Amino acid sequence: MLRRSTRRALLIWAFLAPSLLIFLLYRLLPLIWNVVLSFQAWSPLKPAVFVGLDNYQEMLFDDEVFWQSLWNTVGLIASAPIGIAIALGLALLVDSEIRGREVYRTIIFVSYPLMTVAVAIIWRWMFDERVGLINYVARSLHLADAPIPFLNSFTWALPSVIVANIWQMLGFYMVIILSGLQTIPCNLYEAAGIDGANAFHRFIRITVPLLKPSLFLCFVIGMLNSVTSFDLVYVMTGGGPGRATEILITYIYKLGFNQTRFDYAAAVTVTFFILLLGITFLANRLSGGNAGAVVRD
Amino acid sequence: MSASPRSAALRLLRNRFVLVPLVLLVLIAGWNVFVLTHNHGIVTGRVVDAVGRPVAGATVRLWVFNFTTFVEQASVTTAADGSFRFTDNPSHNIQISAEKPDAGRSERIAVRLYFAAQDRALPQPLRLEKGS
Amino acid sequence: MDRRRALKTGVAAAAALFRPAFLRAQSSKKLSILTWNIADQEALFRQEFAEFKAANPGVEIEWLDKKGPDLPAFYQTQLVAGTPPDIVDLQGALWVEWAANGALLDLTPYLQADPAFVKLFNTDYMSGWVYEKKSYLVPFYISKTLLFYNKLMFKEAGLSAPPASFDEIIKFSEGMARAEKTGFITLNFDWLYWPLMKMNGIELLTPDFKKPAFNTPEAVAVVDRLAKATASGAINKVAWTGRWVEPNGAFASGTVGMMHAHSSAYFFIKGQGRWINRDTLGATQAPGNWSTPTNHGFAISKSAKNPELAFALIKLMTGNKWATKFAGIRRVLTANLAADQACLAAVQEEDPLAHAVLQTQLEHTDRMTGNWPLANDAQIKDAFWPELQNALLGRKDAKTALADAERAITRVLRRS
Amino acid sequence: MRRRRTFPVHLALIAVSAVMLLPFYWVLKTSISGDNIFAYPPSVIPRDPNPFYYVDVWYAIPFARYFLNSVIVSGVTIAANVVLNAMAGYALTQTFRGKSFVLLLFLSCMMIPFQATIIPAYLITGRLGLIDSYLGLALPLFSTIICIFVYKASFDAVPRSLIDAARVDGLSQWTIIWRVMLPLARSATATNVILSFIWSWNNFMWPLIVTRTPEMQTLPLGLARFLSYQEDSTGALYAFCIMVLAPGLLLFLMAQKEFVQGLSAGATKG
Repeated sequence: MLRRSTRRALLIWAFLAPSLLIFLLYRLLPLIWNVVLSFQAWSPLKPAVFVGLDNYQEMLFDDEVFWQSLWNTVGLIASAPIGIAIALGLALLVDSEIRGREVYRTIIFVSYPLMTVAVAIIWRWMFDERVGLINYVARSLHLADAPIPFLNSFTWALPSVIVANIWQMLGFYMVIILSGLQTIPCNLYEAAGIDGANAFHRFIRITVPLLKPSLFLCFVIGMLNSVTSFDLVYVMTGGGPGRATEILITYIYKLGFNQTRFDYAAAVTVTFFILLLGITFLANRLSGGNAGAVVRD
Repeated sequence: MSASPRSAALRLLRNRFVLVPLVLLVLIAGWNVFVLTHNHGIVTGRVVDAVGRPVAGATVRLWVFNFTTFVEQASVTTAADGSFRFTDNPSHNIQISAEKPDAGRSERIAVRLYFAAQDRALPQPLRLEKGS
Repeated sequence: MDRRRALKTGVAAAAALFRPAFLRAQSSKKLSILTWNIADQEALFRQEFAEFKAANPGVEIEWLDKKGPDLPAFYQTQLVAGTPPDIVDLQGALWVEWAANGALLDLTPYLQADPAFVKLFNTDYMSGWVYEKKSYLVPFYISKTLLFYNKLMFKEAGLSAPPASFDEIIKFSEGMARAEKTGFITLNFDWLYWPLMKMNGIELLTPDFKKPAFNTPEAVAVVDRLAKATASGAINKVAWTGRWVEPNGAFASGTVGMMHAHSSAYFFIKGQGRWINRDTLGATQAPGNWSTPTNHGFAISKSAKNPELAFALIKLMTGNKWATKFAGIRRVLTANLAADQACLAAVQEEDPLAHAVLQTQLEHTDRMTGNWPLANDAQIKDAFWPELQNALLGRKDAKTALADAERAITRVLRRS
Repeated sequence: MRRRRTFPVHLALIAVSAVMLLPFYWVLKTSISGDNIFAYPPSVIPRDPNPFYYVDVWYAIPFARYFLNSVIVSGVTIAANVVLNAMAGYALTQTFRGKSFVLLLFLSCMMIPFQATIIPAYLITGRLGLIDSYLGLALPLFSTIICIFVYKASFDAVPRSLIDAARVDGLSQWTIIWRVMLPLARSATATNVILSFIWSWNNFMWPLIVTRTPEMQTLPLGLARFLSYQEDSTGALYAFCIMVLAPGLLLFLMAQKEFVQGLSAGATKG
């Protein structure tokens, strides 16, 4: 009996081993490398010297750019719920028994499989000041009399990037929420209908609570996707104008490869990682403790 | 489960994940066959003067696109009937110009081909203009 | 033929899965050379390599090419892994930091040993590559800024000659700006806009490179005027936001009076702007004859196994024969005197405009600016430009912006 | 009672669909007509459409080679993902000591941004001697967390009774997995295939660093290289976009039904 259980345990770990190995190699070790490096002064050309918390000190007290990109990143994260809300609405629509909903689903999802670099190229051009489609429409509808330099203005640049990001993620959110909706037993609605609760109440009392897991998953994936959307920002604005669209990931990249400050970049990376963890577990709390969709034993 | 292995195999083959790539492969193969039989790099045409008479002994130049600019690739002289023939065009994006000391020069006409070295006969003759 | 290629690659793939290509090609006398976004010259390079191999039997050459923004990332990763290419084509001021940190080989002894070779090149361009009295690069091809101007728009505005001073740049711009049209645009990466400052006597740093020197009332006034002119539409906003396509595209569209850009921009705008010919486009020096170079040069990694061989290859590639060929095909100047003579001569009759543009590259080579040998150039740029941008686009007033920039740069200088 | 209200719903959905599709149309239009994007106002219908920009792209870079590289890398990645994720997913359906730890580990692994780990990742790949090889290109994406959970979910959905029955019949773990579990997890497999394909096909940063010779470059790098040359000839650039995006779209359209089902399982019963 005992042998059998140990054999089972062995099998389980044998199954986990390959994936764990990959993550060890390409996620954990690099993370550890960053952690170690963040306490050192090092560049590809200079030997490492232990400098304690210097990097963190500079980052926190002596670097406006870090804070700027931190806030931009937070803004990007905060924009995920907007996309999710829209997706929720769409999901509700395509969930109703209307003709051709499969078609709609496909159309709405079809932007997700696109290569981010290509998406960035496309949108950089949609937002173009002189020939961009958006300005063209806005001007021919007389919504704007003068063309708006979306990607070149301090106020519009970040929102523009966010729009492009939402455009790409929308379908993904929708599919996940959709599947969440489909698991809600209809009899719940019927019961509520008998109680005389109107559509809105039903939505608030039944749909939303039961959707929490899906919404959580949406948020986590959406957040990760937007804060690591390096290609998008890099191609669309390169972080400019000024630092208007600088996010942590682009800043980290610039620090490392443009300024050869991998040590400092490591400190920012570690902070970034902690920030993400924090937000995730916060979201997890909000979505009702058990990280619903993702971790459920 | 009960079906015979053969029909099972057939069913497997009949799903779209097999059919779509198959169709694509056939199309690509067909296209390549066509390309391989039509890429001798032969470009033919005629040179006429301002009033449309064929010009013999005019120099015709072949310009080939190279990343940013067109570079001269080859040049031939026209036959008695004003016709010329390039046999070594390697490119898909070329320009052709003709000139003759006393008869003037033609403008450089752009020729786009569907694949490199596609055989092509120019519909319009190159027209030499004086003093251009 | 595609089928055949596919087949070959299929086989190659099977092999590559197990053994990376560049490891397979391992041999005692192997040279690797990394070029900067110039894959279009593959044919030429192949010929050069062939000649080199013939002269040095048993040598293998691995040629890599990465596009601009990716090259530093690639090279540095290779540095960390200890496998940097032996020869690397570097642009702008990137080389200084790597030279200062000991990644690049000091070529001074090689050059002293071969004065004949040094004599081939324009001394001003040569001296642009000296850091702490050591030269690290050999010129590959060169390009510096000049002032393009749209003669049609000049006529419209009743202007006859190009601007001779900063004031005239502003005045002319205001004269030409109306509705969709703007008067002036400049490229802004790699300090390319710095002549605008220099012609007003503004210095970035003190001569010893120890302290910022740009935060002066004059500088504030200049930045302020630029900002005002930008706000009024005299200067095109894209001058401070675009990188390469946007400003060139704007000028090529014929709605911008003047463009301050390096000569490489010429072929771009020529290809885009149908209006451009020798009567409509003017090319001249910027006021004060100041210009900022963005040159390409070959450096040798310190880790190179056999530097002599590497230097020999550089000599071959930048020597008269191949430099001339290269200049002829690519329509660039190489700082190789003979090659540039030949190139200009060739261009003169078939493209006089290009000739005029290239001519500017060989004039006033002693008045180059924005090419300081700073070991932390990238960091200083990154500290300065966003602040200047803030001012020019009217997000901050010139005074505060420059003050902030000064603080940021002081921090960078203190750190290193 | 829903019937009555379908019209506005259609209206809304059509509007959204338009927003989603417009960029596609615009890119397609430019790729065949090459209306210079510096021209204003842009025309809504393409002027004299022609395929020449696609021809230019084909010859501007070794497209066939890059394409083949991308296909190989994606193929390897997909295969690895299906196998590894299925195994890990199955393991996570079992109860064992340290399970919550493993889950936590997986979760936090999601939080590590890749761009920040390039150098160490490169060094590791170097140690493995995989620089500039297909395996080295594919390895980092061999197993992806989300896909593991997708599998876990659809395995969880398999009724316990079925498995117990199989056990009673004396089937071994393996037979149970192969004969019972996997067939029931077809949609999860589809999801794995598509997602891992998308991710590896679109991967840009890693190939950029880990490939050394031009022969090993993948399509995204081709696109980047192309950007750096052909910035001016927009038509060709957008033709390239289309050529790069087409395979992903094709695969997705073929497998979308299973794909959506797979995500469904993944999202709800994690």
